[in-house]
Amino acid sequence: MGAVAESTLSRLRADFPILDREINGHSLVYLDSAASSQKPRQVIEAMDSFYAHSYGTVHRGVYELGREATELFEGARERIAAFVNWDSDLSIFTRNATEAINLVAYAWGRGNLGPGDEVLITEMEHHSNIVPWQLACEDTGAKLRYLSVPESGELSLDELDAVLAEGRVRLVAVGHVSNVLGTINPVEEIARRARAAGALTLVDGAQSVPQMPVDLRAIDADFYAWTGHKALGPTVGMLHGRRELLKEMRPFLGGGHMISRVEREHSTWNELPWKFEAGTNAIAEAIGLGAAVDYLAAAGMDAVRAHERELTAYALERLPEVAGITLYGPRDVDRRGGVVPFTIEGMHPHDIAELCDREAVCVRAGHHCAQPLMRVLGVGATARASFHVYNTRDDVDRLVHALNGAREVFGL
Amino acid sequence: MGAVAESTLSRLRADFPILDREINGHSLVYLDSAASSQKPRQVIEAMDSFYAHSYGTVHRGVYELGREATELFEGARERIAAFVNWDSDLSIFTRNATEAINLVAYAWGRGNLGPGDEVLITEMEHHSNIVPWQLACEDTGAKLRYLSVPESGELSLDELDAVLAEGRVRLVAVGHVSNVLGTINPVEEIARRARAAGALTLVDGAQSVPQMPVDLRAIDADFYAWTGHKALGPTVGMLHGRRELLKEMRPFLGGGHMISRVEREHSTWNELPWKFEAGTNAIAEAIGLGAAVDYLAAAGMDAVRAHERELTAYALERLPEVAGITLYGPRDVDRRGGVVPFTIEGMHPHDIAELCDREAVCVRAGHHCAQPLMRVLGVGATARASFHVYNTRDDVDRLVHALNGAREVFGL
Amino acid sequence: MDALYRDYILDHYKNPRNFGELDPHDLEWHDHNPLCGDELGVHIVVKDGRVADLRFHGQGCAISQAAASITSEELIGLPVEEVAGLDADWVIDQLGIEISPTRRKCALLGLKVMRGATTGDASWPE
Amino acid sequence: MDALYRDYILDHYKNPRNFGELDPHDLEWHDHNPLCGDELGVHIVVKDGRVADLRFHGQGCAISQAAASITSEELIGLPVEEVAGLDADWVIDQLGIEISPTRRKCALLGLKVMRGATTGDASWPE
Ligand SMILES: Cc1ncc(COP(=O)(O)O)c(C=O)c1O
Ligand SMILES: Cc1ncc(COP(=O)(O)O)c(C=O)c1O
Repeated sequence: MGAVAESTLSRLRADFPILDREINGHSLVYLDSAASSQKPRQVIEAMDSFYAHSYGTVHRGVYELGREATELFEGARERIAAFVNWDSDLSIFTRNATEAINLVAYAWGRGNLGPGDEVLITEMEHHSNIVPWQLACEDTGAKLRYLSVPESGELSLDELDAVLAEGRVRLVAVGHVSNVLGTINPVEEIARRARAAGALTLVDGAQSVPQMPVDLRAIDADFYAWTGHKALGPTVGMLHGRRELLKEMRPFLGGGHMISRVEREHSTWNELPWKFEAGTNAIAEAIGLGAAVDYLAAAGMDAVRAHERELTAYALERLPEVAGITLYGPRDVDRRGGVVPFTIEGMHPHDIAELCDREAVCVRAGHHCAQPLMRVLGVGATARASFHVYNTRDDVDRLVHALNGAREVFGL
Repeated sequence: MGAVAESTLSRLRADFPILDREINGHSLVYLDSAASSQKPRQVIEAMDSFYAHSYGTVHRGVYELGREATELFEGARERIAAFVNWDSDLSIFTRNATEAINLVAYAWGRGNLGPGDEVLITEMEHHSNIVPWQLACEDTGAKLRYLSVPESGELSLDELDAVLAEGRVRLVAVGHVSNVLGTINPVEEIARRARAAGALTLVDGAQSVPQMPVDLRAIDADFYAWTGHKALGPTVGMLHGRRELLKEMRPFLGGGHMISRVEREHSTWNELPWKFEAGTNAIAEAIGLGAAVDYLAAAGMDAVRAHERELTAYALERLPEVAGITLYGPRDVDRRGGVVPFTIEGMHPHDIAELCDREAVCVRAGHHCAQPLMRVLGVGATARASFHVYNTRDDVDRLVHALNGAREVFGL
Repeated sequence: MDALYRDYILDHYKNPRNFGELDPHDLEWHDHNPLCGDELGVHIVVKDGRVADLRFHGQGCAISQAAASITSEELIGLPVEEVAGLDADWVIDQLGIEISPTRRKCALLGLKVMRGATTGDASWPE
Repeated sequence: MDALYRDYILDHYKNPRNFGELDPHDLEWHDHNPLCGDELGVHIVVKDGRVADLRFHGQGCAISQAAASITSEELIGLPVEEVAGLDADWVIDQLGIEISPTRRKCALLGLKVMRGATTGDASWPE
């Protein structure tokens, strides 16, 4: 099955112009898609053609360019919403996933949290799903709590239940897929249990939407945030929310387009989703993300997931050949996404990444915006390889080769 | 001089691919640059080439793509900051001007305003410089006040002094150039008087930076916000601020990249400007804006301003030929930017814009995100023509022709 | 002849039927189109469960004013409860012109306020 | 031979000089590199206005550890007030390798904390 998945998707490599690059005499092996993915020419061209043929602002221009821009922009919103199975008028364009989470932390959090309330996150969250809640708790007097991450890299639903049973949790904010460990969290189950305990759920889908089928109706969380630049698109984020909540919530950013009527002292708000889109939108970027989800849908998200799973399995098989390596995250590739964090005894991740770069193998080194998780793992930093449709088993071979070469440089 | 300005810049038209478009058998006349400008191929290509050759995230990638991306991105920041004569580490990339103003309204406003304090804006502000202050005043108990806009379309510094003398104003938030009237406000003088009265000044430069030389050190305001998409660039905003203020202010959005250290309960912040840039930046767009300011600097902002002035003068000369027309804004073209609002007796602005579109002349109709100003002018809406480097006197002739044709359709 | 600005559309715009106010009235409603700022109010007098009289007032483009005028003519005499059943297609049918997505809300504002007055439903007709 | 990971760099990394803690000590400082999370602390004993002894501790990449080790050797014996005058170029000179912008902060972290301990200045060396 793995081999099938790879051969099916391997034709897609030709769509990514950057893969033609050579660095230090080697062809590019890009293994940092969990940070940001490369873009296929279909996405780049969708934006170009918008700029070259139809550019205009949306919703207000009575003229033809304005009409075309509006159709392209709102059409993209519809396809993006359909891609994750949610209503398009409940699907808000944001700056990135970070802003989407901050939107909820400000517009819902400031109005709904107070002393005695708790926000529950996990030790494997990305800073973008930690810091907004720290700030919101500071402002409201609510308390921030963490679900622990055990050795297995998998959350305990029993611990969740125990915390929920105390009755103070107002919101559970959890990543769908960890950007470090790759853990696929049971967000559907988490949302169900949270709701039963009277708490809302926000899911950070920054790592999930790019690499697996995501059905928001099935997950049934209250908020779901993700980011286009990891999903083959440009830098634009999405927030999907439940209608009643988005209706009740106060706006976040104030300005043009999000209003209905502006009086001197106060204003009334536009309909959803525009109530939460203040100022001129990233129109070209939304259109680019529309092209990206078209591209992913055509590839088939099941095939994308199979491809990621296959490459992860292959990496987990081959990387132990490197002496002194430690791998992190769940062992079961059915429970993890396409990311493999590792350390090598005697070599700091920074140096690993630097030496991989000599062979044009791009891996990340650092805390991956997850400092609390690094402390749980007992490391200052890790190296990390992550995959997308354009990666192949050969890329994993190149990584292993580069790592062995790095050990040699270090005289290990 | 006008003729010189036009002939100097007319060679630039060829740089804008969209101007090759025909609509309804007519070549495109784009007169809505105050809403958003078109993009020269240099800007589109800068983003394309980034995506096709160097795409990566910034600041963290040890590998070559990350290095190139960081250099391109931070290099763009430096050139953008230099373009308006400000320090690059005090120049923050935002989503758009609206978010830049909200950043100040949240990060400075929530921490510094309280009952008894006043925020002073003007009746000619764009909604993006009104609504954030309404929300901030609601949250803090401060009061929102307006400087009036008299018939002349020009603010009264005496009124400003009188309000400041009451001693309650903590912040004056004022547009540099009105997006409706075109009025160029004396922001340097306003900032000086505000400071003398112990108030800060925020200038909304969304309409000024695109069309005239702007020297932030000369203006010497505390905050200056603008937006790339009106300045031949893509959708990314800028906030420039004074060092002491940005240092003291709490962050606005929390998340990746804006932190120094994330503990479980609280975090410490990154250095400026990154403290205010949470999550993955609009990297390609920042690079695109860098290309846009290079383009504008090469054209010469004095020449751009002369060109806008010349076209505005020509429009103010020719438009009165249209029977029943009323023009708004200062009469003196030295005191107004390249935007001309108008109404025609017996024809609603919406219908004017629709009929202009038949001849591929793009003008805007509506309240232009300035409902309070519309009430002051005593109209529900206006039509508006606005210019940029790619416009010519011929475009103005085409507008006059379209307006006369529109009157005919309406049997006027 | 212009496909959008037909003679009868311009006639309704320039000489709107049932334009003005009604005092006293039984029902009233007021709304606006946030995109362009057009305003429309309506006063309705009800007799025997029917729209006995109706006046609208406000400002807007030719399409919104003509649509309100035409809609008003159709509404007078109608059983009040039937107003709830009128929808966007009905308005556009009555107008007899092609309405682009950009102008759709202009065309629907009249029915929106008249339906609001009779049903309390503040949503846009679909 | 590798241009960055020279033998003496790797030697300083694997066998850092003056690594550890000093108790008691007169001066101390602690800081980290926010980009990669590297941590570095320093203890200094002062005698007659000079750095009489110095130990650093923490974790980091080869560049940051080697730079701290090399810097520590240079500092011991120096008049305390002269530490303030050491700058980024000085560190990079001592290292004797080319430092890319990405690795610059790695190379400077050692001097940063040692300068911090002697001057209270928490900024990055320029
Ligand atoms: C005067 C003025 N201020 C602020 C803005 C808001 O800019 P943006 O929509 O890019 O946030 C605009 C344009 O829309 C404007 O004309
Ligand atoms: C799990 C997770 N959440 C949130 C984010 C933030 O996404 P963005 O930087 O686009 O806001 C990221 C990536 O940076 C991530 O991996």
